Amino acid sequence: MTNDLLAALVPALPLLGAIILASLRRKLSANVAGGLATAMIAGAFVCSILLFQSFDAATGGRTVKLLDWISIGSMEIPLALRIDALSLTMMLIVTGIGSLIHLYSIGYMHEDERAPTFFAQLNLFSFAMLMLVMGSNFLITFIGWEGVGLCSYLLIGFWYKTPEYNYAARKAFVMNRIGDVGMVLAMVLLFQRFGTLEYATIMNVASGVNDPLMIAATLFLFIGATGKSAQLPLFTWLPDAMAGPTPVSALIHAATMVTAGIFLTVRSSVLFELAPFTQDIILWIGTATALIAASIGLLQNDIKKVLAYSTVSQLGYMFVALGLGSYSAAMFHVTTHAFFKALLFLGAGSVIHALGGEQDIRKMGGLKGHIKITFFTFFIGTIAIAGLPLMSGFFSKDLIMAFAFQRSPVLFALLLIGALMTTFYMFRLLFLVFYGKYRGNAHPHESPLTMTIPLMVLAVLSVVGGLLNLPHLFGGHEAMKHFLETAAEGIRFESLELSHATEWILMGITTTLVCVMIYIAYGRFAQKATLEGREADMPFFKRLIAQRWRFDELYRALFEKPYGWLSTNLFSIAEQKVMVPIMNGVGEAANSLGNAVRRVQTGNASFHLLAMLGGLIVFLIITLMSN
Amino acid sequence: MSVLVLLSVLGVVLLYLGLFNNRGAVAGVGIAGLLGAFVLIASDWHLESPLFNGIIQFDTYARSFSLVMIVVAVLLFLFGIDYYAKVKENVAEQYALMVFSLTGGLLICSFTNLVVLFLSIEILSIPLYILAGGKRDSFRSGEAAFKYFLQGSYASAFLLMGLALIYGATASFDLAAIEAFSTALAGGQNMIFLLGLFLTIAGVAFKVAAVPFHFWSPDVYEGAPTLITAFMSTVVKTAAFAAFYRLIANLQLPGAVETMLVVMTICTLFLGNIVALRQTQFKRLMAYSSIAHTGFLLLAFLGTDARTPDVLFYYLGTYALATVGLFIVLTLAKRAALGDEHIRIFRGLFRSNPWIAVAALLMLLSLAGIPLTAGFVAKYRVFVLSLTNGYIWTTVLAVLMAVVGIYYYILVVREAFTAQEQETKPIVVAPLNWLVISICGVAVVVLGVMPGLLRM
Amino acid sequence: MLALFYLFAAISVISALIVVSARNPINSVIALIVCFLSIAGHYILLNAQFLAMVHVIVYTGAIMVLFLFVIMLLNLNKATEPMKSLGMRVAAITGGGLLFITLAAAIRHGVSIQSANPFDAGIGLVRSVGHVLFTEFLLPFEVSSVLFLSAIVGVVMLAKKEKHQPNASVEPLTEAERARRTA
Amino acid sequence: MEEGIITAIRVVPLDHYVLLSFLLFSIGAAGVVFRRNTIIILMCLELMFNSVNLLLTAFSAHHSDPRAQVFVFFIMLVAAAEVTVGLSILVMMKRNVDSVDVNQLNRLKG
Amino acid sequence: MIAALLLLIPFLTALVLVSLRPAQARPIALVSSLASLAVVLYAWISYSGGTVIHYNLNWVDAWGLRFVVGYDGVGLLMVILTAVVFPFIIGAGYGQQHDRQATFNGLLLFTQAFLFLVFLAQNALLFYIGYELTLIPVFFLLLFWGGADRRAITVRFFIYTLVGGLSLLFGIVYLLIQSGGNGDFTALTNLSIPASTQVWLFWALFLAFAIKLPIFPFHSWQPETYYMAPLQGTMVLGAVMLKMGLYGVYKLVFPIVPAGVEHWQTTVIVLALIGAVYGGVIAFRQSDFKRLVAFSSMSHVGVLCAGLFAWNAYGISGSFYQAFAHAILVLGMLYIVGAMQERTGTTDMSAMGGLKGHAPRLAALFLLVLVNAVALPLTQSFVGEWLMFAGLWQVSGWLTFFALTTIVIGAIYMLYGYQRVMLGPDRTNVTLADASVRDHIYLVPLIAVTLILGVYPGPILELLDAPVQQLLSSLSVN
Repeated sequence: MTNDLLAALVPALPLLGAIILASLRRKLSANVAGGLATAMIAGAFVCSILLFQSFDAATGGRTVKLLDWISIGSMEIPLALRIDALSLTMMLIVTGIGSLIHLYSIGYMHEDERAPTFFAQLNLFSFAMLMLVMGSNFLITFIGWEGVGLCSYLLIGFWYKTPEYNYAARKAFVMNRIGDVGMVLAMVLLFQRFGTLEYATIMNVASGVNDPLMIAATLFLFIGATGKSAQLPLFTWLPDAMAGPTPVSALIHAATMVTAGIFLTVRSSVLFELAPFTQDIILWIGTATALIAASIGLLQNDIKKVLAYSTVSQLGYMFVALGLGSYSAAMFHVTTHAFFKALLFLGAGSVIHALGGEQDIRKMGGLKGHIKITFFTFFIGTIAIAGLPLMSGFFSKDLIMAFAFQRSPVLFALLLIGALMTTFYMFRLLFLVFYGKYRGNAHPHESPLTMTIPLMVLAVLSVVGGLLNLPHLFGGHEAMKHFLETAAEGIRFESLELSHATEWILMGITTTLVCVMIYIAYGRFAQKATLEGREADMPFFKRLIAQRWRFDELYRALFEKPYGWLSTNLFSIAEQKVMVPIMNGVGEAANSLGNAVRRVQTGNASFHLLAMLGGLIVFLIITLMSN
Repeated sequence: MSVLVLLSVLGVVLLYLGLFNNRGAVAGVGIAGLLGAFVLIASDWHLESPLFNGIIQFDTYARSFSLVMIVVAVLLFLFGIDYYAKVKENVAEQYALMVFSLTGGLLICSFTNLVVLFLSIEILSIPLYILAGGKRDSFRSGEAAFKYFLQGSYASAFLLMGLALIYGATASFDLAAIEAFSTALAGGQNMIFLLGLFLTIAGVAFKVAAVPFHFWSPDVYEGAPTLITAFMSTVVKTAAFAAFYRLIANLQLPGAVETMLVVMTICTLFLGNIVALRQTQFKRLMAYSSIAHTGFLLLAFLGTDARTPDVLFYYLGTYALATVGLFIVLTLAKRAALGDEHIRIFRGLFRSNPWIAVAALLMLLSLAGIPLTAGFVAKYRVFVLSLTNGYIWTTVLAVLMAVVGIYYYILVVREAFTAQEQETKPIVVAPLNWLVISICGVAVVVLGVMPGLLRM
Repeated sequence: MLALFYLFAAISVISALIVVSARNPINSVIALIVCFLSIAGHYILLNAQFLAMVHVIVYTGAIMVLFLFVIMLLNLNKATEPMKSLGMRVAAITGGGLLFITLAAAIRHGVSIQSANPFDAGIGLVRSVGHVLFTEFLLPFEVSSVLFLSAIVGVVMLAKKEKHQPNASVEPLTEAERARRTA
Repeated sequence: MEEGIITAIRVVPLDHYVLLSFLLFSIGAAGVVFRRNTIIILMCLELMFNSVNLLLTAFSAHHSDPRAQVFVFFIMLVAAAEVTVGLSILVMMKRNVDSVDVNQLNRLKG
Repeated sequence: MIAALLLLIPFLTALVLVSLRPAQARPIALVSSLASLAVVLYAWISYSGGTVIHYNLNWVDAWGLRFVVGYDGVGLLMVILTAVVFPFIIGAGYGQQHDRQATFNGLLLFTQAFLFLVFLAQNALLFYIGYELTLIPVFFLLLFWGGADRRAITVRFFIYTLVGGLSLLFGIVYLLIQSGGNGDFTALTNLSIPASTQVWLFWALFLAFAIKLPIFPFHSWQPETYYMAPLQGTMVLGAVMLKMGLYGVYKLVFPIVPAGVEHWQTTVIVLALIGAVYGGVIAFRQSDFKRLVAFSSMSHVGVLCAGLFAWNAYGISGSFYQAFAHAILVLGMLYIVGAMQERTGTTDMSAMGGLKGHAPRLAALFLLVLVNAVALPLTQSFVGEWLMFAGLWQVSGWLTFFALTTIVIGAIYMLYGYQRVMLGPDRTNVTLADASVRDHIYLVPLIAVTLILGVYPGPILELLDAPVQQLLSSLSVN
């Protein structure tokens, strides 16, 4: 019972915080609001830890039913939470990293007059995200799914006075919605097939099913996932989403929300296992996303944009893992990525804070002396994501690559290229920001403690995160994998069957090449920054990459402009020139008919008599004819 | 038949009163006489047997229609007090002629002999030819009178030819004998009889203004003095329909004649409604609307059904009430607008005379057939009849035309309920007129809510 | 006897055509009188002597005189009438012709009507007609007085000389008329 | 004489009267439309009435039924009444527009 | 007693208002509507399932017109909807400048009375009478207080609606003849009409509702009318009038011409969805706030109708649930339109923008209304939409897909609209009052209803479940 209460408290606390903050947003100061919000999410974190401690993995998980929600006829969809290994993992990530980012935001946002609103929305986001991960059925997950979408919209457009930000916010929401179409389709399909949406029931029933419908269902789910997790072709919103305050980017667009797609896939892993076709699709889309996003990251000049493309790319890796059926590897990468990417974003935020809002890395440089903590933690984040040995990213990424190798060396090679590009652009970023000479004209200053403490905590986590799922190779026993397996009865997570030697060799190759990349980057950017010239001067291919493969332009030409055109013309032509005239036309036709018939009434008495006579004769003739 | 005597005498008395030029007394005596007639009819309620060697039969059917006509005539006479207030001459004559015409109306709905049919049609009509020209100095009035007379006589000639042929075929003027003949004939052919029926129906159809024998109606309605127009579209129409139905009710109509009736119905429905769309002169609009209503009434004729007389009775009664009220409103508005008859004269009526406007609204809605007014019930019952008799497509057309009908009525409503640009003085409404309008307005709603009140 | 019928028939048809076609109303009147007289002849042939008599008195004696009277009163005895448009005239003739053709076509197989009563030579006599008139048709006979009364009232009302000057232009013109005037 | 008339009724077929009557009726009906002079129009109407009278009389003789003749009698009454009314309307018209041309009556239309 | 109260309270109050024209018309009307609401809530509490018949009187028996009033679950829901909506509609008048308040509120209450009649009627003719009567007061609302070009648009609206109305009458008359003059729904339901007849009879009956809703090719009257109508008139039209269409389909079409429904089901769904997409796409670029709401309503209604014609338990219940949500949504959206109009003097969005800085509370309230519009989970709309999609899926996956595109389209135009009204650079040259106490009193309950019923839809779903199951089971028996 207490555990049920705890489980309910986890989403309830941030919700409560959101409500309180929203209603008192006028009266609270930024710091108080921040403190309250942080306390709420931290409370949720504590509850999660308590739940985690009392959780017995052997029981597999349980459902906490809060109340009946949609219950009509044979449809029973309760408002219920599910506590199992998977949701606990995600809860810990969301509340844990969430708490840190809330804390960080106190410092970051303290000058903004709408800070209380910001914290309310952040808390609301936490609530939605927790619903997403804790839902005991698809529909509850969907509550969170849409909820995080809304909060993402609000937070991206937090500075609402800039039209571009509003555009970015709308773009994010709409693209997510496109994914949601898939998600809803999947849900109605599954409901129709299984008569329920409870994860537990579906997973139990589904494991034996062999049904082509599952391919459709999983494809639809994956469409939902591409929207939320910014995969091809729906990834362009994520870089734009950097319009929001940096903590938002860290929490929503790096650590938590964007991993919802991965979470959903892992949640429905049983279904995906039934649909190898879908898995292949996921695999290749993941690979393509990872490479394309990484390539774009090479030439970006906005500190947050680089990180954003990096996020997209890393999400691609996670999907590759999902496509390979190694769900634990994906979750592991989700976790480590949450650590280091949150760290990087917060670090970037700290840099931006230090420079008074400057985001262009061409105007930075040489900051390592000014903001030491930031530099140090950022450095750790960078090597973590680059996958230098023993960092958290090293373990998680190599696990995925090993699985890839197991499938096909080509795939491994592709992923390796992606990893190298990651290394390159991250170190390019690091060097351009912190090394060399300062190219801007602000006065950099270190951030306050509320901001640096989260940085430090995350840095530690980025280093030791690998321990969570330490592979056998390093004497671990893949704790996370075994833990997660309890959440999905019926299937076994795919395990790595490569020999240790192969693993060592792969690691060696990777590490070596990464180091080479770091060297190249160092050479080009650390000593004397060779900045790219104007885009116009670049060779074609490079320019294409610098212009983000022109995806935005493509979508604008393909969808946005035609849609606007359609909207304008449906109204001005279809509606106003066709539909309304048809309606009026009927009336006018009747009127002109009336006008025509009216002519018969000439007013000439003789004619009237003649007409009467004529009418009579016509009647007579008809009669005679018919006789 | 004391009623006929009473009415004839009443007419003469009115003529005498006219000599003394006492207008108030004329109307008063007229109304008193009509009420007397009402009482006489009501007291003779159980008189069903044929009278005068079986050439008329004052049965329930005839009595019901007679009562409606008398009631409407009373309302019109009440209206007449104000209407004729400023007229210098011939007032008594006009009252008397209306009474004479009414006498014809009473006869016509009780005929059982074709001679009586013809005579009473003429008695009904001839006073109207004169009354239509009642405004002697008005060109339009004269034109209306002449056109009415000319076309009426023409139609009479056809009617006569028809009656003669029917007689030729059946050797009798007696309706019962003719009905027996038609039943015996059933299916067989008799061209003389067929032609006779044909021409007779054409002649009667002229009276009810069915297309293509409707040409007189818009012109006469427009040209005639408003009171007379009201009289024509209510009393005369009621009488003509009563006669029409009495004529064909028990006849075994040959297929060709039925076809003729259907075609006539369709044409009437169509033309009346469609042309009314383009009318902006209110009286003319009412004329076409009257043609349109003829179409709906004819629809009830198609096929024989025991309910038809009752439906006709209800329809005509409620139609008459609404029409009388509207013509009074028209007269008042027209007076305020210095003789204009365009529907825009109603503009601002709601602002200046809210109750009159609401009453007019109720009557217009009734004519349009909006629920809870009598007009709806009437139309509804007609549709039930025609669908019961299997005339689905004709009914579909009627339904469509009902929509068209609503359109032109609602245009008038719109005028009445749109505020005028500049403030207008309220239209002067004499108490009696107010009373009649109120009676009509309330009656169409009461009869719509409790349709059981008006039945044969 | 048949010859007599054809004679009367010819006279009536020809005079009827003259009525319709004569330019001068007086000629029409005269032709109509001839026509009526021939019809009276038919009545005699049909053994309806009373009717023939009444016919001559009423129509030729009263109605036609009234026509003549009005023609003289209104000074219409000149052939001033403009002809109608050609279309209208053609239409009128066609209409009349078609009416006749259809009516005649309807009885092209002859009228086969059984005589309702055994032949009685006396039906056209005043006695038998009067008997029917005052028994069976008493009501119409009485009621026709109402008809006459209204006709009388009407004539007095309409044809009486005005006490004051007519003022026909009080009525406002309709819009169509106004348009025509201005055009 | 009486004999002759009786033979006439026997000899002249009913068809002939019917056709003659139709012919006169049609001429009248056409004439009403044909002419513009109202007074002649009135005469044509009379012609139509008379054709009906003729028909009725023929039927009366055929059926040996005096009632039709009574009807003819009534028709004459009505015709007389109508003519007087018609002529007085005509007089009024002449006074108003100084013409007896039907085409002058064209204000009311549409 | 309940039925009598429901019919009489608004009707008599309206009569008093119209004839006596008291100065305090609005408070009186408000009290009257609240009294109706209280009665309805009592009815709801005391409702225990089944069809409750309150009166069963002969009116004109011979013609099948009988005064049978009562409700089943669905009817009760519609009654509740009407009762809930009207206090808001009347309340929205505060702040609107109208002359002749008494007449205005009287007409509103007349509408309410007639709407109650429609939803309570258990006799086809009685239903029809109510159905047509509702038009009359609305006609005058539009004619007296409408915007530009109101004379033409009002008449067009009136006639267009009546085309459907008379077609409905035709259908009802036809049915009555089949049933031997018994117009009660119970009797009509038991008719067995040949399938070939049902195929055309379906349109005779459905045309009225198709126009009232309106679905795609019959919608042309709607945008202009919504735009032109006075705010409260649009509320009446959008929040309750069109629900008569849904209810009519449920009551008159589904049980009586099932074979016809089967025959036309796909056609209707496709038309409805075309309308949904069409309206939604057009709404995107509308520069006028009120037109945007009009087209958005058209889009929502398209989905509603499609859900209804899914013709299964989820579809029908979802549609009715969504009907409720839509009513609340329309009220909210239109109130905000009114609030903006009151502040900026126009409904043109190009004159707005950047207002959030001046009116953050109003912006927040708008946003809360908006989440219902885009059917975010835990709002009322989501429950309805989910059920409808679940129902539609049983008919066809493709149709479900098209229906789902509206959630994207909806997001596009709603957020763009929100942006154009509220967001963007501050308008420095205008001063704007933030949401007043009145705005809060109005909008907060609406939002609360939305959220409460979004989280806890049970009570309403309970109402819908039994009658819908009964309808479907009776169909499967036949």
